[in-house]
Amino acid sequence: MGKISIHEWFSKKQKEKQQQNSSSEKLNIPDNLWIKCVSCKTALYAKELKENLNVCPKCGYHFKLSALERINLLIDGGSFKELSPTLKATDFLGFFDSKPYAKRIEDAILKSSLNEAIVIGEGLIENIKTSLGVMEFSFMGGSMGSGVGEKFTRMIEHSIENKIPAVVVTASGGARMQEGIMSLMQMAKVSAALGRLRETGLPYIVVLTDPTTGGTTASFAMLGDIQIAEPEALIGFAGPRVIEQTIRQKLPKKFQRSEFLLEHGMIDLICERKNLKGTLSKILKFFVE
Amino acid sequence: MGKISIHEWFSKKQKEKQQQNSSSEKLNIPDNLWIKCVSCKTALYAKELKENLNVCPKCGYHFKLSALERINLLIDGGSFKELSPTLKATDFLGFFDSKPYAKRIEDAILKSSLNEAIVIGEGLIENIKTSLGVMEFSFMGGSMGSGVGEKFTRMIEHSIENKIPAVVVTASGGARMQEGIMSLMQMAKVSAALGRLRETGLPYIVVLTDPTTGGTTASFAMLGDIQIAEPEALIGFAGPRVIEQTIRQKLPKKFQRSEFLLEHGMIDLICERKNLKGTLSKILKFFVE
Amino acid sequence: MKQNFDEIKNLLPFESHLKDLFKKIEELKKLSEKEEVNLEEEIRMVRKRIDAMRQDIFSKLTPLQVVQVARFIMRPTTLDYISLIFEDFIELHGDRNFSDDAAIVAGIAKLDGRSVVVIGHQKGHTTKELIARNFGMANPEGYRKALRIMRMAVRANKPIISLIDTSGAYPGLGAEERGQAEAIAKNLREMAVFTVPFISIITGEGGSGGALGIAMGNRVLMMEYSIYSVISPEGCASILFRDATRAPEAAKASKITAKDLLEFRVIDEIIKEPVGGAHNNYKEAAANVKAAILKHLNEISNFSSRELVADRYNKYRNMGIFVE
Amino acid sequence: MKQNFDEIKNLLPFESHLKDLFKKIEELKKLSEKEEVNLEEEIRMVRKRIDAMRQDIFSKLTPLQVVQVARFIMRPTTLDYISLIFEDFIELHGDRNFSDDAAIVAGIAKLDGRSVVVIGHQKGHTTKELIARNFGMANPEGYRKALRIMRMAVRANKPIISLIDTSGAYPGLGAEERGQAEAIAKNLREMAVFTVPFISIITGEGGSGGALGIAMGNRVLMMEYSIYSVISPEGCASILFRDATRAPEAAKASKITAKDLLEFRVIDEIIKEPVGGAHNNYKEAAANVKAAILKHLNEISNFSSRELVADRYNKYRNMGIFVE
Ligand SMILES: [Zn+2]
Ligand SMILES: [Zn+2]
Repeated sequence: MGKISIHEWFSKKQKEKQQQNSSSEKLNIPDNLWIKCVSCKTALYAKELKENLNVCPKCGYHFKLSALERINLLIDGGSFKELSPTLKATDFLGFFDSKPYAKRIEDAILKSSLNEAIVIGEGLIENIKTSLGVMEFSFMGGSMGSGVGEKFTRMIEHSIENKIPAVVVTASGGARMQEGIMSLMQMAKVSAALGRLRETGLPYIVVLTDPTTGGTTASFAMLGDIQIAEPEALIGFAGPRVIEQTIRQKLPKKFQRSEFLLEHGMIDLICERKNLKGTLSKILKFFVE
Repeated sequence: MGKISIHEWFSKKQKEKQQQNSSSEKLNIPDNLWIKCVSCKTALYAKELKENLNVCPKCGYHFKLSALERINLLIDGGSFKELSPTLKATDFLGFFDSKPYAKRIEDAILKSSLNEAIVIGEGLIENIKTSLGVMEFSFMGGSMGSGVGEKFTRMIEHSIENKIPAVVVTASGGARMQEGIMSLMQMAKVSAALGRLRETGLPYIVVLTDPTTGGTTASFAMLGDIQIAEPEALIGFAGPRVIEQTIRQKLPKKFQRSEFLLEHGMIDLICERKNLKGTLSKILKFFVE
Repeated sequence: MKQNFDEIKNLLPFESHLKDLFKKIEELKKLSEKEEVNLEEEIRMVRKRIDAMRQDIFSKLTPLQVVQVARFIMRPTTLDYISLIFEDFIELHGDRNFSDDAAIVAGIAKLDGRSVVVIGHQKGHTTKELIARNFGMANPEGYRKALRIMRMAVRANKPIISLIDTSGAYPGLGAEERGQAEAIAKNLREMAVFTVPFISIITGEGGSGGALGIAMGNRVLMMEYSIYSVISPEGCASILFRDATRAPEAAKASKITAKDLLEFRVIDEIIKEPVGGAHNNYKEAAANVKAAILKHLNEISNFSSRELVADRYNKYRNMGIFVE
Repeated sequence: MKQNFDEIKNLLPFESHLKDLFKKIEELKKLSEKEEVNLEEEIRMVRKRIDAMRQDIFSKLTPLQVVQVARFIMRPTTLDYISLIFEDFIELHGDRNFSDDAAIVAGIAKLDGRSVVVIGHQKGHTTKELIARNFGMANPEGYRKALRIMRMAVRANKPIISLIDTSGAYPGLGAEERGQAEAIAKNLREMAVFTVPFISIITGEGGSGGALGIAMGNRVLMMEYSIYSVISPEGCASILFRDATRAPEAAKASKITAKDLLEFRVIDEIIKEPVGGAHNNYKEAAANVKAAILKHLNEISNFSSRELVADRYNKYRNMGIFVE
C-alpha cells in the first residue's frame, strides 16, 4: 500500500499535474480554450468537454482520459489506495535510440507525475471492493515493460489474496521495446498471473480504451471474463501500418475499432464512458453477490 | 459380454450373411462378378475389390465396409467380445410411414444379421485392449435411436470401468426419426457419457466413414480427442440437399468431404483404410504407454 | 416487448372465426366514444365469450396447430422474456473466435436478486428483426458464444437459464465450413458436466440439435404451446412420407407437444400459457415462466456441484426405450 | 530433410570468402577422379581449414549475423527436427473452429519410447514450401490448433515439446478479424497452468508474441545461433531509430542472441550447433537438440502436476528488472 493517505495522494497528484507545463495535453489546457474535436471537427469549449468526461458532446468521440481521471471516474470518492506507487522502470540494457531509455523514463515520470505506465490499487466501485489497474497512455505510450508487468501481476495477486475482483483499464501501444526480450516476457508473466486468478473463480474485467495494441492486447487486454470497450477505440494486435504493408492494400474503415471487434466476436460490449461505472458495478455485482 | 465365444460369433455372423439374399449389397455378391467403381467407373473384379479392403485399386475410392468387416479389419484375430448383442430397438411410438417402424426394425435385423445399427464390444488393436463401437450403415442408414444411444453409452462406460481407450467407427445418416424426440435425446445421452469419459483422461478416438451426418455428427462423431476420417467420406451436419435449398445455389465440389473438413480444421487426419489399423495402434500407444 | 398488438390481425388461422367478436368489441368501443355511453360491461361480456371460445379451441389443438402457435411471429421472444423476468440484464457478445451471432443472445442478469446467466435463441416480431436474427437459426458462432458464457457461469458458480426457440441450427454453407456439428456436439458434452444449476425452457420451437445445443438443463420445462422435436413436421413428412403436405400426420406421429413429452419424461413440467397463447399476454406468460424457473431453481440450488452433475447425467443417461 | 545441399551456393554472406576453399575441394575431387589418384588426405586438410576458419567466424558473429544464420533458408525446420528426433510421429491437424494452419505443425510422437506431444512453427527450404507455410507466420488458427493439441497432452498427461521458429504471428487482415491477439493471449494463460512437463526450444527465429505463443515451457532452450526478441532488428530500427538501415545497431542493443538471453536467465540453456551452423549438419544438430530435451525432461519428469505448474509460474513470475 502507498504510504500516504488517498486524499493526500490525490491532491498531490492533481497539484503536480497543474504545475506541469502541459500545453500538449488537451486535458490540461486552460478552461476557456477551444478544442477541435478530432472526429467531427466541432470546436468545443474545453470546460464543457471536461465536464462531459472528455467525450465530444456533438459526436460522442471519446478523448483519452489520464489514469487519474479514470480512477476518479470509476472509484467511489476517497476509496482508492494505490499499490506499489514507487515502482519504476530501469534502463538495464543501457538502451538508447534518439535518447537513452533512462532519460525517457525520467521524462515520462515528470510529464505524467506517475512512476510507470500503469497505476494499480484497490478501491470501491459502487461499494464493491476491487483490484484496479489503469494504464496511462502518456507514459511512453502505455508500453509494457518490467514495471508494468510487475505492477499488473501484483494487482492480480492482490485480487487473489483478498478474494476480490480485478478490473483493468487498458491504453497501450504494446511492449516497451527499450527493455528488449524482458518486455516480451511480461506477456508471459501477466498471463500466468491471470491463469492463477482464473483458477480461483474470481472475475477479471477488462475495459479497453483507445488505443490498445501489440503485446498488451496479446496478453492481459484480451483475457477478461468480460471485455468492455469504449466506443471507437483502436484495438488490435498488429498496427494498422504494419498490416497495410503486409497485405498491400488499404484497410477497411472502422478496422480494429471497438465496433469491428464486437462484430467479430472479440468483445462483450461497447460502453459509453458515462455509463461505464454503472455497467462495471452491475457486472461486479453479478460476480460477487 | 456376449454369451457365445467370439469365434463362434464370427462364424455364425458370416454364415448368416452368406445365407442372405443380398444382391443389393456390393460386398456380398459372388466373387466372379464385376463391379463398376462409383468414382472412376472402372469395372472391378469383385474378389479383387474385396481383397483390397473394398478400396478401388484404380482410384482409391473407399467403398463401404460392414460392421463385421470393419471389426475384422481393426481387431486382432479372435479377440473381439461383443457387448449387449441382444439389445434391440422397439416401436414405442407406434410410428409408421410407408411401413411400420416395427417392421423396419425386423427387416433391418434380417438384412444385416445385427440387432442394431451399432456393434459394440471390447477387443485388442495390436495388443491394446480397447472399447470399440462400429456402426452399420445398412441397418436403417446407421440411424441413432434409443438402441444405438444405449449401446454407445455402454461402450463408453465399459471404457471407463476398465480404464481402456474407446474407439468408434461412424457411418450414419443421423437421428432415427421413427423414435421422435427420443432419438434427439440420444445426442444428449452419448455426449454426456463422453463428458464423463473425458474427465478420466482416457482417450476417445473417432474414425469417420462415408457417410456420417446429422445428429450423429453433432454428437459423438465430432467429439474425438483425435478425429480420423477415411478419404472422401461425406461428413456434415445438414444434408447437402437441405443446404442447397437453404442457400439456393450449388455446393462447391468436395463440400463436406473428408478433405474439406481437414482444410477447415475439423479433423486431425485422413487415413487410407489399409493404414487404418496401424495408425490407430500408434495413436492408442501414444495414450496408453 | 409487445407493442401495438392488433388482436384481429394477429388471430391464428384456426381462430379466425373469432374475428367477428373482436370486430364487435371495436364497434362497441367506437359507439361508446361517439355516444358517450359506458359500454364496458358489454365489452367485458364479449371478451368473456372470446376467452371461453379460445379456451375451448386451445384445449383441442391438433399438434400442427400447436406448431402454428409455437411459431407465431407475435409469440414472446427470448428478449421479451428477459426484459419481463430478469433485472439488470447485460447482454454479452461474441464467441472470441469469429463473430457475434445475433441468433443467440446471452448475458448476465439478476433473478429476484440472484445472479444468473441467461441465454436463448432470438427470433423477432418483424421481418427486419427476423432477418437480422437469421430467424433464430444460429451458426456455429452462436453455440460457441453460448458455451463461452455458460462456462463463465460455471467458473463464477452461477445458475444458467436457457430459453429455447429455434427451428434448428442454420443449415448454411458457412455453418458447415465452420463446424456446426462440432459446435453443437461440444456444447452437449460440456453442458453435461456443468457444476451449476441449469434450467432450460422450450418457449417456442425446440428444433432438433439446434435446440438441444443449449438445452441440457437439470430441468427442462416446456411452455404449454411450444414444441420440441428431432425434425420439423414438414421435414419429417417430406423425408419419411415423401410428401410435405402430410405434415399434420407427421406432427401427430412424432409426439412433439409438451403433453406428449411430459409423458415420455423428456421434460419435467409444462408451463401454463395465458388464454389464447403466450402472445396474448406477455406479462402473464413471463410471470408463469419466472415462477417455474424459481420453483425448479430452488429445488436444485441445494445440490452440491457433484450432485448437480450426477443429477444431470442420470437424467440423460436414462433416456431411451429399447428391449433386451 | 536436407537434400542436395550445395555447400558453395549455401554459404552465408559473411563466409563468402570460404568459397575458394570449397572450390578447391571440388577441383581436388575432379582431379582425383580424372587422374585416379587418392587425394582424400588433401581434401581432408582443406576441410579442416574451412572448419577452423568457420569456427573462428562463428565465434565472432555480430548479432545481425546471428540473425542471418537463424533465418537461413537451409536451416533445419521443425519437421526436419521431428523426423530426426522422434519416432512414430503422427501429425494432427486443425483448430476445430475454422481451418488448419500450415504455419504450425503439431502431433503425437515417441521420444526414446516415451509418448510426447510436439508442436512447432514450420517454415521451409523452398519458396513454394515457404508460401504454403506462410513463411512460418501463423494465423490465429495456428495458435488455436496448438492449444487444442497441447490441452490434449495435458488430459493425457504427456509432456509437451515446442519448437519455435517464426518471424512473428502473421499481421494480416483476417488474422486481426479472427483474433490474433486473443489467440496468443489465451495460449499464454493456458500454458502457464499446464500440469505436464513442457519444454520449449528456439530453433531459429523467436519472433515476439508469435514465438511466445507456443513457448512457455518449464524450460526454454535456445540453439546457439537462434534469436529471440520482442521485435525484429529491422522493425526496432525503423520504429525507434526511424531508420531501417540501422538494424545492426538495433540487433546489438536489443540483446537477442542466446548468449545474451542466458545471461538474463530468460533461457535455461544454449544448445550447441555443428560447425558453421545447424544447416551444415542436420543430424548433429538434431542429436544435440534431442540430448537437451531428454536432459531437461528427465530433470522435471519427477515433478508432480502441482510442482510443474508452480515451477513454471515462478519462472515467469520472476522475470522483469525494475527498481522500487
Ligand atoms: Zn466530435
Ligand atoms: Zn475407382
